[in-house]
Amino acid sequence: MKKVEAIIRHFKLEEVKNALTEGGLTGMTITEVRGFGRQKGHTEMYRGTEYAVDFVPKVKVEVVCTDEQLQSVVDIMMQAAQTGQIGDGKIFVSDLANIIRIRTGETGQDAL
Amino acid sequence: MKKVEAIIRHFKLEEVKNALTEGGLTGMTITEVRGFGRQKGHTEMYRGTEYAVDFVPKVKVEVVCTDEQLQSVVDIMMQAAQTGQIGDGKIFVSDLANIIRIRTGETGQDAL
Amino acid sequence: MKKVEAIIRHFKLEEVKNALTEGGLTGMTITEVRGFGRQKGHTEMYRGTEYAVDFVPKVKVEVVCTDEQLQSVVDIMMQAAQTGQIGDGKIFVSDLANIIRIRTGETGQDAL
Amino acid sequence: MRRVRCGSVLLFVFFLLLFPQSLFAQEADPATNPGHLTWMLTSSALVLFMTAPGLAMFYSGLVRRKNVLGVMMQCLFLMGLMSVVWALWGYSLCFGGEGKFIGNFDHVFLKGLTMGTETPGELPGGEVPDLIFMIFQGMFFIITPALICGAFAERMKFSAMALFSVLWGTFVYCPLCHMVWGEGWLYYGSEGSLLGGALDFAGGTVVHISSGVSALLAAMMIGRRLGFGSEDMRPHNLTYTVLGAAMLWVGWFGFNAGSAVAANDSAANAFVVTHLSASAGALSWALIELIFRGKPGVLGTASGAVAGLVCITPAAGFVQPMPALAMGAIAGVVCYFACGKLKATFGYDDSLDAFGVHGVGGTLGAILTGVFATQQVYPDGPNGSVQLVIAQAAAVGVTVVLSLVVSFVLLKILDITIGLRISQEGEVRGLDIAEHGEEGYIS
Amino acid sequence: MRRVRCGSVLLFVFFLLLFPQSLFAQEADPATNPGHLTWMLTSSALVLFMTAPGLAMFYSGLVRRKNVLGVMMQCLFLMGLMSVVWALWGYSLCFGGEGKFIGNFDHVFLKGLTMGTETPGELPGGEVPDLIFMIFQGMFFIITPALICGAFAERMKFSAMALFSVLWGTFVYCPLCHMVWGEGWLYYGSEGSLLGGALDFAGGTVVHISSGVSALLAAMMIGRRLGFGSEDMRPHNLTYTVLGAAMLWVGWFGFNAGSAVAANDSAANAFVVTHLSASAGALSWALIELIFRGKPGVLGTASGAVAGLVCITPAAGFVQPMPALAMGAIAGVVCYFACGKLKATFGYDDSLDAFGVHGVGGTLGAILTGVFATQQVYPDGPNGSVQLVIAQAAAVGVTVVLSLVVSFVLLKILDITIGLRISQEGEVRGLDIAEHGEEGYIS
Amino acid sequence: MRRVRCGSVLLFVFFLLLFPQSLFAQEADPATNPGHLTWMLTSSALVLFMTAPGLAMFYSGLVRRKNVLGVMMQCLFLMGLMSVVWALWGYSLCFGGEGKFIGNFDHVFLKGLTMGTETPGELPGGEVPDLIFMIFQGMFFIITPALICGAFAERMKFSAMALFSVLWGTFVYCPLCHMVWGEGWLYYGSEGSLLGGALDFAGGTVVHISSGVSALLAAMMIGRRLGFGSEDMRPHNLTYTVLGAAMLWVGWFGFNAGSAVAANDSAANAFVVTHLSASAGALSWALIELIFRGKPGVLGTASGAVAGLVCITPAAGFVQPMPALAMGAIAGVVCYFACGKLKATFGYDDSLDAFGVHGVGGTLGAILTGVFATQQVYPDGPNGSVQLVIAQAAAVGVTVVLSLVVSFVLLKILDITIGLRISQEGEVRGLDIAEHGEEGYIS
Ligand SMILES: Nc1ncnc2c1ncn2[C@@H]1O[C@H](COP(=O)(O)OP(=O)(O)O)[C@@H](O)[C@H]1O
Ligand SMILES: Nc1ncnc2c1ncn2[C@@H]1O[C@H](COP(=O)(O)OP(=O)(O)O)[C@@H](O)[C@H]1O
Ligand SMILES: Nc1ncnc2c1ncn2[C@@H]1O[C@H](COP(=O)(O)OP(=O)(O)O)[C@@H](O)[C@H]1O
Repeated sequence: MKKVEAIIRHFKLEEVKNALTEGGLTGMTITEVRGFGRQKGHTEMYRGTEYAVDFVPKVKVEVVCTDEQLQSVVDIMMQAAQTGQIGDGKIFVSDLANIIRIRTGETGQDAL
Repeated sequence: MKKVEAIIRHFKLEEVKNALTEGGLTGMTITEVRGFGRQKGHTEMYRGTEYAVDFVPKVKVEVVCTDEQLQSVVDIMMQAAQTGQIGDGKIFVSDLANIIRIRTGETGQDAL
Repeated sequence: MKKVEAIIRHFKLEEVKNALTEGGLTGMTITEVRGFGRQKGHTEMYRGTEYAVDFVPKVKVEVVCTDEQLQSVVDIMMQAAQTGQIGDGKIFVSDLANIIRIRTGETGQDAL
Repeated sequence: MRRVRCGSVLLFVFFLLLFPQSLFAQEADPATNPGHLTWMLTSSALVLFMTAPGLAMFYSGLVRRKNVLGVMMQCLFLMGLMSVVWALWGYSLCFGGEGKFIGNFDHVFLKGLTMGTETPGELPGGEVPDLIFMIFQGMFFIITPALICGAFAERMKFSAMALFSVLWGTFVYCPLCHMVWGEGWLYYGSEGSLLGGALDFAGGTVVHISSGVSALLAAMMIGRRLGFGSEDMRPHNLTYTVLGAAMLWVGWFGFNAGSAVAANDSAANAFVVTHLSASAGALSWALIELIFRGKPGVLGTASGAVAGLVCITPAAGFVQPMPALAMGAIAGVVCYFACGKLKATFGYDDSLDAFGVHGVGGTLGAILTGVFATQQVYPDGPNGSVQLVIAQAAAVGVTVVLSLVVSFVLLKILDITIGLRISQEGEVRGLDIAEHGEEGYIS
Repeated sequence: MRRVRCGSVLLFVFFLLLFPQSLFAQEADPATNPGHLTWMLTSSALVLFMTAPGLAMFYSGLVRRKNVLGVMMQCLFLMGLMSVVWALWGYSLCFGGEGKFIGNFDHVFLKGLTMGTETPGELPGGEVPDLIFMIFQGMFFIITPALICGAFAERMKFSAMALFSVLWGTFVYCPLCHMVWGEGWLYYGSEGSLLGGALDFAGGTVVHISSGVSALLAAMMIGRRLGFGSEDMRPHNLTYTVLGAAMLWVGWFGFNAGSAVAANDSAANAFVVTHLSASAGALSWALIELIFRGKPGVLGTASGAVAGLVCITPAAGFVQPMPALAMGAIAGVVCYFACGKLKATFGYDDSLDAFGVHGVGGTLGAILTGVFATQQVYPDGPNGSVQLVIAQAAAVGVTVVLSLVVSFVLLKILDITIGLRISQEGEVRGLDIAEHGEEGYIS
Repeated sequence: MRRVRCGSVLLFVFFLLLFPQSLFAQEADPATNPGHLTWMLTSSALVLFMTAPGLAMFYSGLVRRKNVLGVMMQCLFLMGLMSVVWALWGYSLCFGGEGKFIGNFDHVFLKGLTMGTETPGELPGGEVPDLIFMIFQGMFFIITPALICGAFAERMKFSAMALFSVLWGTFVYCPLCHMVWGEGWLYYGSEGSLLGGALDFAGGTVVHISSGVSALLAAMMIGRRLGFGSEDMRPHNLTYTVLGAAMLWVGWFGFNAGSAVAANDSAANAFVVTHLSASAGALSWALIELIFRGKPGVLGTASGAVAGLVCITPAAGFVQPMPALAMGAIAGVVCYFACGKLKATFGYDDSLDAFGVHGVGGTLGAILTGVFATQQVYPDGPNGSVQLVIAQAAAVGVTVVLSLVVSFVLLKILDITIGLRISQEGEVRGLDIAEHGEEGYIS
């Protein structure tokens, strides 16, 4: 089983969610994050004091899926989240040792 | 060493925390997240414009533990977080390559 | 490729970010979290009702890097985030199976 | 829903019937001093300002995030609902006729209210047009049930709250208001009044005790919130509560000094003592928290100000500045214990301390009015005396009994018919989504 | 930027020229009743209070988090900008001279305004000093363009908004205001007025219709927000919207009752009917949502209150309380449909429903004034009649045509020269960062 | 803590001693015009409204989230504390007797204040009852130390702040207020006054300069915030700051126009010039930011409005509208530089720019009053002249010296005894948790 974490732009969330749902994925978890990367931030100034705001608000989408689903999940995400501009974000893939559904206690792929 | 991530309901947080503490776990980190799954969201309507709100607020509990503790951590979490209703959430288990305590520089299990 | 997650104090964020940037790291993602550990929380009281607030606000810094960079990332983080007081936080290191840059579709180390 | 539809149709029929009808005779009266009129307009605006934004902010800051709109809605909706009820029959039941216990129907639909001030003897508010006296009093009719909402916050059905408020307004507030201010059974100096009648300048009994004890009863009948005592129920936004308290403080000048129904010495005195009592209340609650809690709390200071305001309300036109300082200081301390200890001891869940502040503070104020009243402030009234204290206590007693008995009946009926409490699932999701399909904050 | 720099230099030169000059003759006039003066000072403060915090909160709660400052800024900045314009030439164009369509330059830089009330016949505001009439009216000059901002919220350039407001104020508001209140072509009973002239007590045409229809046009010309219909555009902070609505309600007492320009029976009546209409509006919108949406919404209740306030505005000095209840109730229902259905049907993006509430509610109010006006409230005016309704409709027509034509020209010119809309990137980032380099909330 | 306990016991003893005593003689005075009274009641409410919610929102929005309650608490608590001090001895030290430098104890515990307006010559406020003059002035006594809190925000001990405020109020405010308004050494036209005395209509010296320079000193003595210059110290909630600024603007009408102590031409003029100066200040600060910063900031616009308000304060009853526009415009520009450049150059941490806005803006206003004052507005006063400018400057000088010297002594004493600054750990956690055991926002 795999965990796919994508850092994407806020206004792409809806699209990504819909694409994943259409792709048969039934669950995901999202988190508000702030990202630092090639995309430049901005500066703000308050009564003469300047602040460089390097972190850009992003949203992290976590999808846990089977090894077979992995490629399609990544493809779907990439397609839905892409604008072609710097700052589109990254997808990180890692292995999961186990999954448990709290409600039923099912484990492994059954828990998805 | 293992990382256990549980997506649970807000009002179960207190219980889970207490159960883990009683179970001898000394640390955890929590994050506000929003989840999409079988549990249905709701619709909102503002002056005639309707929005389907599919994401449900959840809280993610991350506990890092030794391989030996893993089973008990999972069991404790499952028991404390369960209501039996759709939306109880999932537990994801993954391997950690290393842990470092920033204060002391200790690594591995000593850092816990 | 490795994912390094550090739970640090808020007021160390700027320092950590700068140290990492100087160390040649080009990206990171941060999340507001709350931590429970040795560092004690505090109690609050509202019109006679007392609440023990065990969770302390922390910030999680996630840096994805190559295996070669790992040691330097960890060292940099540790140095920059350390105060020597209880509550400095932890660094968790895990393996990544893959990385994809959404904008270009590059994978693996190229995506960094 | 059928019920509601019928109701609204009925309402419309009323309107249609009434349009072309002449409701009041316009007679310019040169005697109306624009200064008095201005003060009463300003005061009316200030009292509305108390309900919202004031109370809406004060209360909504104290609940959890998921209920913030639910609480604000209670205030906002009651502004609409109670005002309409007031215009249709509330005012008349309060100030119509010379009955001992309740008004009559002389002024339903605001019939017979004139602009001139030369009004027939049975109407109070001599210094300003009846219409303005009516609107000023109407603002009290809004805030009183809104205060009760603090007790059953975060769990009561919106529909039940609305119906309860209408019924409570009609069957508790109207008789009480008539008895106390409509020259009825509790009015000081009126013929045949209870032990000579009681002093209540701006609503110690009518507003605060009535709402406070009804609130306590409601909290007990509806039961505690899910997770009470175990879950995190800290106020989600104390900044709102502080700002709301400050707005209440400002608005209270209209409440108390406006109750002079003229811009005169009585209003001036009421203004001053109101401010001083609030100040002393804020200070004394902060100090007692410093002693017992180790730190002066922000919520405590805000609550102390409100306690001071509540306590001086019945006394505002009768007591001098220094006693006002004392009243506020005492109120801060007494309400501190009422909120902190009573609830813990008896285990009820008066969520926002409607009883602890308004019930207790109002009672305290009513009694202390009997102690500190002086003819030097209000020459036509009594000086403080044991006798007056007893009369005040009697008025408190009548208020408590009336409020409890009628509220109990109303709540029972509502509980049996439509139910008082929202579903468990609704309570977990929060009033905002469950009852209104909206969210307070979107990040 | 060059343009702006020149502008500011010019402004300074103006000031420098004007310093030592005598602008008004100070003549103590014993006839000015301090009660009237107090009411007008209070009302002026209340109307400013409407724009900010009132409207600023009401509107800013409805947008997305990233635009919260942008919206507040529009209100705040217009308080500065429009006031200066008003003092320099706006007031004069509204109330100078006896022209039929627009004022003259008699009072530019506030020349010739006296403190005494014995003012030459061409100046209104007999009960209070000219200067106070000026400042009260100036508050209207601020809020009217601020209302328009609701339509193009979240996407208009700040500079374009500022310039548009100045031009719109000068070329739409000033003529309209002069025609309606400056004894011009639309003034009731003035010589040669259109069909005898129309009644507009506090700004149904001048303020609400003019801003409402201009807002609709602006929304259509500037186009929909990026992601309209697909992205999550829920109000980011409905608590602000509720609190803002309550503040608008309170402030509106100054708006309407202040429009009597004295603390007299007319003010008293305006106060009462304003409150009742707002109440009925809140109630009726909540009820219609209960029927069609299943739940009474908080935003709906707040919107209903505002709709009721808008609708009663032109009528406040002419109608009785019961008709006011009816007007509010009707406004709540009509505006509910205007906001919910019209927008969906025609697909424009009037982001905060400036048209649906102010345009529609104002029109409704203007017409219903023709129905419910009665000499029992305003003895010198007409009773409701078909004829009056027609005159009212004619005034509405003139207002709509003037607003649309002039606004169209102004917007076109601005679009061609400096552009109306911010860059796509700016829109995605939000007005706060893009236009002002600041953020509303830092966690 | 022992200290505090004793203090509160003492307070209670005072109360107990004073209850039954007759504090003022009630004499109905038919000459008190209800219009004047109403204006002063309204103004008093408005000035309280400035401190909270106004200043509380304005200031608290500017700090970091973890200190939001701490800042609000300072405003709220001072409302309680300073009012009690005012009633006990503050008023008397300001307005008792005919001393040149400070009042006497004639009116401690508000002794001898009458309701009638026929008051002995030594008491000002002829148009309204003494009691109302007292309460109006008392509101100034609250806000002045609250303004200082902006300088040492986010790091001062609550207890030190409270004690400092009481002492500062007693030893800086009271003498200054007496000298300027109590017909003392700086009062215009009083016998033996410094260079003939200075004009200060509503508190340029007494309120703004005194608080501004004391604030600067306090900021320097307490030192910079931890992490100043390196950590992110952006305002956590600029929406509060904007709303607070708007509330200050509205409340300032009471502050300035109320300072006429009657609803007369002077009040009317003060109202108008206050509004225009605020407008021009908002505009000019926004424009200068457009030039130097590339974008007009929201914080800048709000600050500009406040700067304009501060600057017109001493002048409000003496200057005409066009000069008021100029004064506001100049204040916006000057304070922009004072906040942006001075701080950076000298490296002190006046966290919320209490000095940059109030100290600098107040000084500017005091001087410009000497330039623009005209008998056309205030016939009994002087016209602007070099001589008057010098007298104004002298008054500024006295204010600065007095404020600096006394504040220095007080702060030193407090620093040595109880310490001015909270612990490092407390500062990192934030005032809310460290000093009050509460949190502002719970998500
Ligand atoms: N090394 C990294 N570790 C963790 N997160 C990263 C890393 N690099 C980039 N990110 C995340 O991806 C986001 C987008 O990266 P950025 O370099 O701005 O654009 P792009 O992905 O288009 O090259 C960043 O805002 C950050 O959240
Ligand atoms: N595939 C998934 N990837 C990541 N998170 C998931 C996934 N499926 C479910 N979740 C998380 O678990 C939560 C509960 O899932 P849900 O399907 O609603 O109920 P249940 O776990 O009881 O079947 C979701 O809200 C979401 O946060
Ligand atoms: N077992 C754990 N799993 C996950 N997070 C942990 C764990 N232990 C500690 N943490 C995180 O690290 C933070 C610091 O830990 P703490 O025990 O307070 O101090 P220290 O790291 O200095 O010993 C905690 O607030 C929590 O966020």
